[in-house]
Amino acid sequence: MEKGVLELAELLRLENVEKTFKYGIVFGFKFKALDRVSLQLGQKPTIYALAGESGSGKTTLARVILRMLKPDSGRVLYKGREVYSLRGNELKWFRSEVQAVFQNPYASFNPLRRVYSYLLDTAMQLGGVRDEREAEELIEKTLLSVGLNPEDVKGKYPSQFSGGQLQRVAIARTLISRPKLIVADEPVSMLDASLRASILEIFKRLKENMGISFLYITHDLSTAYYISDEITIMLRGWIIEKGPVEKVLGEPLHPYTTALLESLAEPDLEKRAKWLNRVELGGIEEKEFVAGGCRYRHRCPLAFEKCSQEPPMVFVKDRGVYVKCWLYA
Amino acid sequence: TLPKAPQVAWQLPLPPDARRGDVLVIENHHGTHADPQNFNRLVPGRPGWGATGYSQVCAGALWYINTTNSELISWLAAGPPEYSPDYREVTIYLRKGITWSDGVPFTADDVVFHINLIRNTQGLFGNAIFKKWVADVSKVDDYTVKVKLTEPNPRFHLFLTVVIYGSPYNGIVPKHIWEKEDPLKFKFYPPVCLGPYVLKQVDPGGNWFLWERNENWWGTRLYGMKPAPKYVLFIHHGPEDKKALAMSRHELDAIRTFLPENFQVVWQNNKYIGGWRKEPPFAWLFDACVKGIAFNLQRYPYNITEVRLALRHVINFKAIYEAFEGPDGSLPSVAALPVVPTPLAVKLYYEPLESELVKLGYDPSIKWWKYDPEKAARLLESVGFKKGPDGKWRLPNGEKWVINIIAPSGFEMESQRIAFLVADQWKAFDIEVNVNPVETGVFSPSWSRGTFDVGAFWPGCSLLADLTPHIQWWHSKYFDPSAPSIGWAGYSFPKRDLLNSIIDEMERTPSGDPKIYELGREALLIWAEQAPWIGFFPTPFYTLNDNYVWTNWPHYPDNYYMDPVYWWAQMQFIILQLKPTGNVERLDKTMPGKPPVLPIEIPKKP
Amino acid sequence: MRKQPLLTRIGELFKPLVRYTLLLYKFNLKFRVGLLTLTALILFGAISVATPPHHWKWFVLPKDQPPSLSSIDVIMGTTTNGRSVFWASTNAVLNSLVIAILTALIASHVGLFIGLVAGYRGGLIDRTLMFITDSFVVIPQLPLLILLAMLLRDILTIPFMALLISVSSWPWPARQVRAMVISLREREFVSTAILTGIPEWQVILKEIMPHLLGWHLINATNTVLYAIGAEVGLSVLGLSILSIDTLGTMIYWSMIGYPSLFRGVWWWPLPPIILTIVVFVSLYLVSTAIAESIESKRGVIS
Amino acid sequence: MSGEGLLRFALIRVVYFFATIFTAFSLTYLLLRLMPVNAVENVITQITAQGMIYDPEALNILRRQLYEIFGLVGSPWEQYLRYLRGVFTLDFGPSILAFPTPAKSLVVRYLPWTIGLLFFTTIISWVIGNLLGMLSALKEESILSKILQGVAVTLYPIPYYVMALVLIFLLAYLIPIFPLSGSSIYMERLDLGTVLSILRAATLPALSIVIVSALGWWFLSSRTLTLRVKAEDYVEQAYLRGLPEGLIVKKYIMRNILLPQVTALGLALGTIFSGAVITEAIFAYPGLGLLLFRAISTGDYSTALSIVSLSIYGVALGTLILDLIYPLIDPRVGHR
Amino acid sequence: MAGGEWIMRLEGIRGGYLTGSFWEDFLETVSGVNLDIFENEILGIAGESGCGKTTLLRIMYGHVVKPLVLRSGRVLLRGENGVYDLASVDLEERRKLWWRVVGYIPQNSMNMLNPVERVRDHFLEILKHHAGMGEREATSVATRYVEEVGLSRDVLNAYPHQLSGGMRQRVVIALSLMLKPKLVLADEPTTGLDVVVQRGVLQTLTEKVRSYGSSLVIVSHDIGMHTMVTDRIAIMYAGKVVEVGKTVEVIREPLHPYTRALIESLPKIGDKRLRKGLPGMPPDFKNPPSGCRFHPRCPLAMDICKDKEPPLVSLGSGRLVACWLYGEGGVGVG
Ligand SMILES: Nc1ncnc2c1ncn2[C@@H]1O[C@H](COP(=O)(O)OP(=O)(O)OP(=O)(O)O)[C@@H](O)[C@H]1O
Ligand SMILES: Nc1ncnc2c1ncn2[C@@H]1O[C@H](COP(=O)(O)OP(=O)(O)OP(=O)(O)O)[C@@H](O)[C@H]1O
Ligand SMILES: [Mg+2]
Ligand SMILES: [Mg+2]
Repeated sequence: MEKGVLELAELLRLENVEKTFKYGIVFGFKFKALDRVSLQLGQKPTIYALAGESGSGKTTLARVILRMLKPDSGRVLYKGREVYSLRGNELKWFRSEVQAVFQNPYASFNPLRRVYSYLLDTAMQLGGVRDEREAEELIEKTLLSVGLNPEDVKGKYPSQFSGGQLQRVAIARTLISRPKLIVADEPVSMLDASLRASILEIFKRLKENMGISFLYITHDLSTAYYISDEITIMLRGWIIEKGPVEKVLGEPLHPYTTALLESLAEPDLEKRAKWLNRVELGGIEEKEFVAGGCRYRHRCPLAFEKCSQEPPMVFVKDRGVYVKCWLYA
Repeated sequence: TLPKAPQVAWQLPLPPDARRGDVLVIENHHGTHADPQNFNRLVPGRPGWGATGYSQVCAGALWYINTTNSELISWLAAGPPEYSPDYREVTIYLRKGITWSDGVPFTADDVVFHINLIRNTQGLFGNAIFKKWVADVSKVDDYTVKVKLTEPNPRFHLFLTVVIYGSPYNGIVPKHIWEKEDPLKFKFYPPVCLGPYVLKQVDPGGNWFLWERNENWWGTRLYGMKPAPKYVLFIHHGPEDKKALAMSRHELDAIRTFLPENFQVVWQNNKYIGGWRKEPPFAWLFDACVKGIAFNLQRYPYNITEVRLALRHVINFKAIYEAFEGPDGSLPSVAALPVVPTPLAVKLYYEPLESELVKLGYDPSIKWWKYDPEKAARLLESVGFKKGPDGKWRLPNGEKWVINIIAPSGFEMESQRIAFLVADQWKAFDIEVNVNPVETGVFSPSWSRGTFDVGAFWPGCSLLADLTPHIQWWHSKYFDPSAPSIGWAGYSFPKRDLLNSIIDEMERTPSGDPKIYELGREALLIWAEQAPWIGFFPTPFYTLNDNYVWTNWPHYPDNYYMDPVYWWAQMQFIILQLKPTGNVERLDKTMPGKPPVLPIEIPKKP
Repeated sequence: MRKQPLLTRIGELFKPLVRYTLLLYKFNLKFRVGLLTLTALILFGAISVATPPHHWKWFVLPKDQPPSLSSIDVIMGTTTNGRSVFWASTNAVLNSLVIAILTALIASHVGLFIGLVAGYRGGLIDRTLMFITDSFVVIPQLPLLILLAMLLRDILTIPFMALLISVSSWPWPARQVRAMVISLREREFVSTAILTGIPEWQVILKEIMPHLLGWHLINATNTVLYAIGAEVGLSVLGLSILSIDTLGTMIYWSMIGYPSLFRGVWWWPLPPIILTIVVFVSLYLVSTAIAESIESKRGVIS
Repeated sequence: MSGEGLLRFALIRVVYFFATIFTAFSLTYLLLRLMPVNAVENVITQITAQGMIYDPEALNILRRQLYEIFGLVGSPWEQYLRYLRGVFTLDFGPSILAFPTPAKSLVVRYLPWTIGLLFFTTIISWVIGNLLGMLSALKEESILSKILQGVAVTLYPIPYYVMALVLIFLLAYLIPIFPLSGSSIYMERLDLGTVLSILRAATLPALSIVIVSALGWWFLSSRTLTLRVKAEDYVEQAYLRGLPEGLIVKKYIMRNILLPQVTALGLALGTIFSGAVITEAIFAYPGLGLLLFRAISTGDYSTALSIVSLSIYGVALGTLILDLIYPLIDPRVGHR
Repeated sequence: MAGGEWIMRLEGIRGGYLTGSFWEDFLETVSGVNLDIFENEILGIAGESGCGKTTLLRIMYGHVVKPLVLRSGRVLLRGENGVYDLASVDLEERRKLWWRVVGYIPQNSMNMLNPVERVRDHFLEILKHHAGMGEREATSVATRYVEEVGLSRDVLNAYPHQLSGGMRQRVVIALSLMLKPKLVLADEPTTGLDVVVQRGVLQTLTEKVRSYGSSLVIVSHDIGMHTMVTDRIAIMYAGKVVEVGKTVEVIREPLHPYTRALIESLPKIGDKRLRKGLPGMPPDFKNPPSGCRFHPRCPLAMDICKDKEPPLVSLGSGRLVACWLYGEGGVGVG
């Protein structure tokens, strides 16, 4: 296969993306929030989950993909095009293809602005409509598709919605431009359990009916399992394990993935005893980002000598599971 | 009125053994002196002379003029100068026995050194004058100095005379101190004096100067003169309001001048004050300069005589005059001519010229120019000015005529008031007028460079009966195009040559010659025809003296021995005659010695 | 594309502001008192349009007359120039407010603009702008004002006066705005707005500006206060537009030009002083009311 | 937290410091140069205005000589370079205001007075204002606090000039506790008596500043800050921990308002070098403010520039020092 | 465990917030809650966001300041010297009980530390003030506590902002447990933390509480979490307690339709079956639905539900439910 064709076959491709943050002006220290992260999403509509503990770089990665945070090095390609060199109409095209939903619906809308105006802006800018009337038609259609009554949305400020409703509006907004990829950064973690299911349901439906791919960021593995096809686990700026969701969560390889799974609190009384086994918590996070060797070794029950000497390499296990751990050398 | 304040609750910087009765407190009107420890006044830039006390109580000049009668007081000099018949040589005789405050005798060497120092040091204050006029100066003997002049000048001695105020180069400097120093850098601190006081202490902050009586002063030794105050303090209290408070409770004995409003505060609260007169009206009417409005004669349209005359005729003088009426009924003395209307000047100039002036539009009933808008309109129309459809005057080319008056701000409030008043008058005659008050720093350069249209200032100063030094600069030979000022010297008009020749003639004539007054009158008449500026009056000055601690201040008319102007060097003669009143505690018991009447001691010609 | 008329769009932007003001007025006593006083002051200043022409002249009335109810001209007494203190005061209030409000408009918007651009764009632009700002910050304010006032003496008019005072009062706001923008920039709704595809300036206008509005309002009121104070300060030094009535020049003329405090002509210097205080207090009330409503988390604005 | 990082930061900050003051200096120089003020003409006008007897021709010669000795010759560029040299040596040549005294020595003469007055009043105002402001915010509902606030809001806008005159009238005229002017001290030697009279003479000027700035500015700002800190979660939380109120005020409220207020104090101290013109003028207090004002208005560039430079240095150094020590006093900085 | 003496008893708590600019409106967010907390138990309170959990907890702590007001009801706390009603006892008394007898871990406790004080000082303050310890003793005690919650002793020297959210949370927990209070109220102590950290924090908290023989109230909307740590659970809906019971029983057999929906909507690993969320919106406190507040969203709603509010009835062995479905069998206690 030719290279160009290969690239075209991919929806999104990240190559060795690095992002370093500096902390403090005085006692400045740097740490890599993303450390040589590579990732490919195929053209086929898929829900990719991105899981990991907080501070592991998930949001940073999302922002890098969304062209909101220029990485220090590495390439970000969307449909074979360098995302950060897009300008003008190309940028508009990119914006209309790649959209995002964020964690806190109340924070993703300006409390001082009517929610509807975001929809209108999106429609006018990216929806390919000719005038406001057409835009309104488009918005109406999309709102209905996520189960909202357009009349309920118009004229309201964010604070006048419930979280679930607002998150639906947020999703509806992304759909206006008929995107190919939606980055959803913890879209349900702020929502009540009773609302979560319906939002996730929408994702599933959109994937199937509209052929939209999702990058579903979460630290809740049960929802990840529930809706996604592929999963990537992140730890301290690294991707430590990735593969089909059933494989990764069914037979976790990396000790951290295991810990994540065990820590999951589910309404399942059988797991209670195991859950209450004491876990090791990390020290001061900053240290882990800069330490040599494996970044998980301080907490890893299985750590051995090599782990503190060299950062682990990526090993491929059967059926497309990748793991970054010396245990699988 | 103010609530009654505790009387004499003074808190003055005095030595511990001094009481209020031992000190004469005089205003330091300059304010804070940037470098109070600099008494070198030959170098230009050291401001506020009269405010330190140096020229009044420390420095000594050869001659002083008593401004009340224009008489020459020979002080260090033993008598009037002797001119050679061709006015190319002056002989100065010095008094014998005069000593500097450090005990060194004052001799002809000092005078020769003084003149040579200034003549030879570029950058010193009088350098240009002495370089221009002095060909040679030499000592004949210890008490005789001979000065050879470059050109005939019957008035050369005035450069060494305190006329009004005193020029920096009037005060002779001691040779034995100065000869060792670089005159441009020397600070002359503490000063060595010829006057009756020596410096006791200076406020390092620059607000006051304390002088102590020199018990070994030559004046006492030789002539029995002795000032009664043991100390003289020149002090700055702050803005005028504070001075008024200070004077209200006898914390200040002499003040330079008050705005009428502040005068009122003092008057209401201190029944011991006196001014030029002992009783109201107090104001001193003969400040050296006639305040008014001056045109820039190099600028259109003020270079048109008719325009200036017209503008003079639309001033309703009464309104201005009355605006200056003081709370005590003081009214200014009107000066239609650029000559301060002292009783002497009225006799010499105003009365003889009256009939001529009437022909030029003078109104004897108000002693000023007639208010005559119709004539003004006619004058303007005669040179092409017209009223526009809006009723406002327009220039002959049809543009709107806007008069911009610059006025000083922050100093000389009177001139600023005049500017606003005149603006009102001209506006009433349908001319657009703007008044623009600016600081000294901005005012002076634009004044001297002639970058203004109309200004409120005082180009006409005079106090001597002989007008020559005052009007000399009207001559076109003195016109400096780089600093044209109002441009009068460079202004050409039909009688320009006549005016020049009158001044030439005046320069050649000695002061005492009666011909000088005749020439002065001719020059004034030409001035009046041209009206290069409009003078109103010297603004009444509330130069107040407090009779509570010290008395025998000069007062018009009964005790008018001096003008009551403390910032002039002539103040020395007042201090010498002050008497303690006994109203306040006094430790020093000295009573004033003889009044300063010094005999002529010129050696008889062989 | 069918566009809304520009005016409606701008009106749209102001709607929250108007709504906010109305709410504040309705519920906040301080704000109400402040605003009413301010309105009263403005009305008082507005009366000045009715100033009889001859009151621009001196000695129209007998001088130094105490207040009397006999006629509106002497209702607050007369000055030593025989002018009516009443008419002078109305003009002073109007002119001072105009100077102050112009200053607030200029300075706070310059500060806002620079802070917005620097904070939002970051990088080199940020550094350059902050460098300029910092250079201004270190120049001492009063000398700067004095210098400028003297420099512009000849052409000093009311707008110029405002411009002049603005020069010394924009840098701090600029810094503060920048700091706020930097933190606002990271907020999620800004990301949302970027994703709607609107151009950058619209992002700033729609997302960041509304959040600065409250602060901006407070800053503007504070600038008004500063400007009133600065004008009075300059006047005392004789550096204001002395031929125009302002609160400052009234103080100058009544206390320095024609010292009247100790003369018992209290009715002349007192009005400008009291009016200055009233202006200050009313604006202070308005500003604290806004600040409180923003700070108390149940702020009416959101 | 590396020492290296600190050093690098300090280095950059110092370079930045010089860059800003360079720009500020150049700007001031430009402004001063544009001024229509001319020192020479001032001297000349003085001569003519005082009616001195001066030969008209000689006057014109004097004018030319003055330009030379006042150093007002040379191209603007040359003068600028001379000025820049002055910025580093703080020596701008002879003053014109008090020619030939060097501007530097004028500044040296006035500096102690200004610092004596403004340093202490700034500190005192800061302490009083902050304490009162904090108390009034802590006891927000009490009548006294409301009265205090009312007084502060009323006092603050009163122009210095008026405030000072009223104080003088009350405390120097009616009840003559203090002398009328700020420097009326006769000093033969420096003993307790003189020191006391110096203090007494400085009391009124100091008081006029303290009243307006302590009760005005510092009071209001500290009150606002305290109100804000008081509403912070951690303060409420400390209260819920059952901790005594004294401790909460001291450790939770005071320390948190101290930081911004220390910053403001640092800046305020940086500005004292430009003096307090109006106060100095009214009290006849020999300070840099008045000197500067007179220097500007008479076109004494060397003196004006000396003072302005000093005060630019003051503010810039103030901010520099604050930036450098801030991480030491505020644990949060350097991490945000 | 349940069945022992109560340590805190809530009787008819009715409270809410004053709103409007002049506090002229009242929003009742807790409506008639009766609840016992027994010695030595961990009680979970679950419910949707905004259902009044925090409000209830603040009332339980006796921290009722404007705009929060308690309209009626008693909060009985069994202290050392008898029973106090936190709702009526005066502030001084309350402040003596606070932290010593009853501890409080507020929602968002990350921001609860003084930013300019070291962590150490937070410990010392409390030990010095409440336990009257000296500097040295207090330091060693503080060190012990910090280590017990699984933090290194370095943390004592750190400033709050230098710690991660999870660490700060643990510091706050250590602070609240230090005086071994008989009852600890924890308001969503783990929201915002990721699962591993959440687990660690909860483990620490519960272990400590159990080892001191204290009681713990945990508020959270996370049913999974409640399943893992609590002994008993109370489900709140719109300011009312709708179901109470042993956790094991409630999870195994939820009675109230709301509880049921809550549990069933949660996905589980290894189970990709379609899940339905609850339809509709949480009720508006300003005009709550008539009758049973859940009826507009209830799949099993009956006519009576619209008209009459179901009482909280006991179904035996501490199981209470407020639903007309169980109306007959139960004994009204509300
Ligand atoms: N603009 C920024 N400047 C400095 N540090 C940042 C910035 N944005 C993120 N970080 C830091 O980078 C690290 C990774 O952050 P990121 O938000 O990507 O994590 P996350 O996996 O999304 O965490 P969470 O689950 O809490 O959302 C964190 O330590 C975070 O504090
Ligand atoms: N200060 C307040 N003023 C007015 N209303 C308030 C205030 N605080 C909370 N409320 C309202 O009271 C209701 C209950 O709030 P509460 O904080 O008790 O809910 P919660 O169950 O703790 O929710 P969450 O899970 O979001 O923490 C909510 O509707 C909320 O909007
Ligand atoms: Mg994130
Ligand atoms: Mg809550």
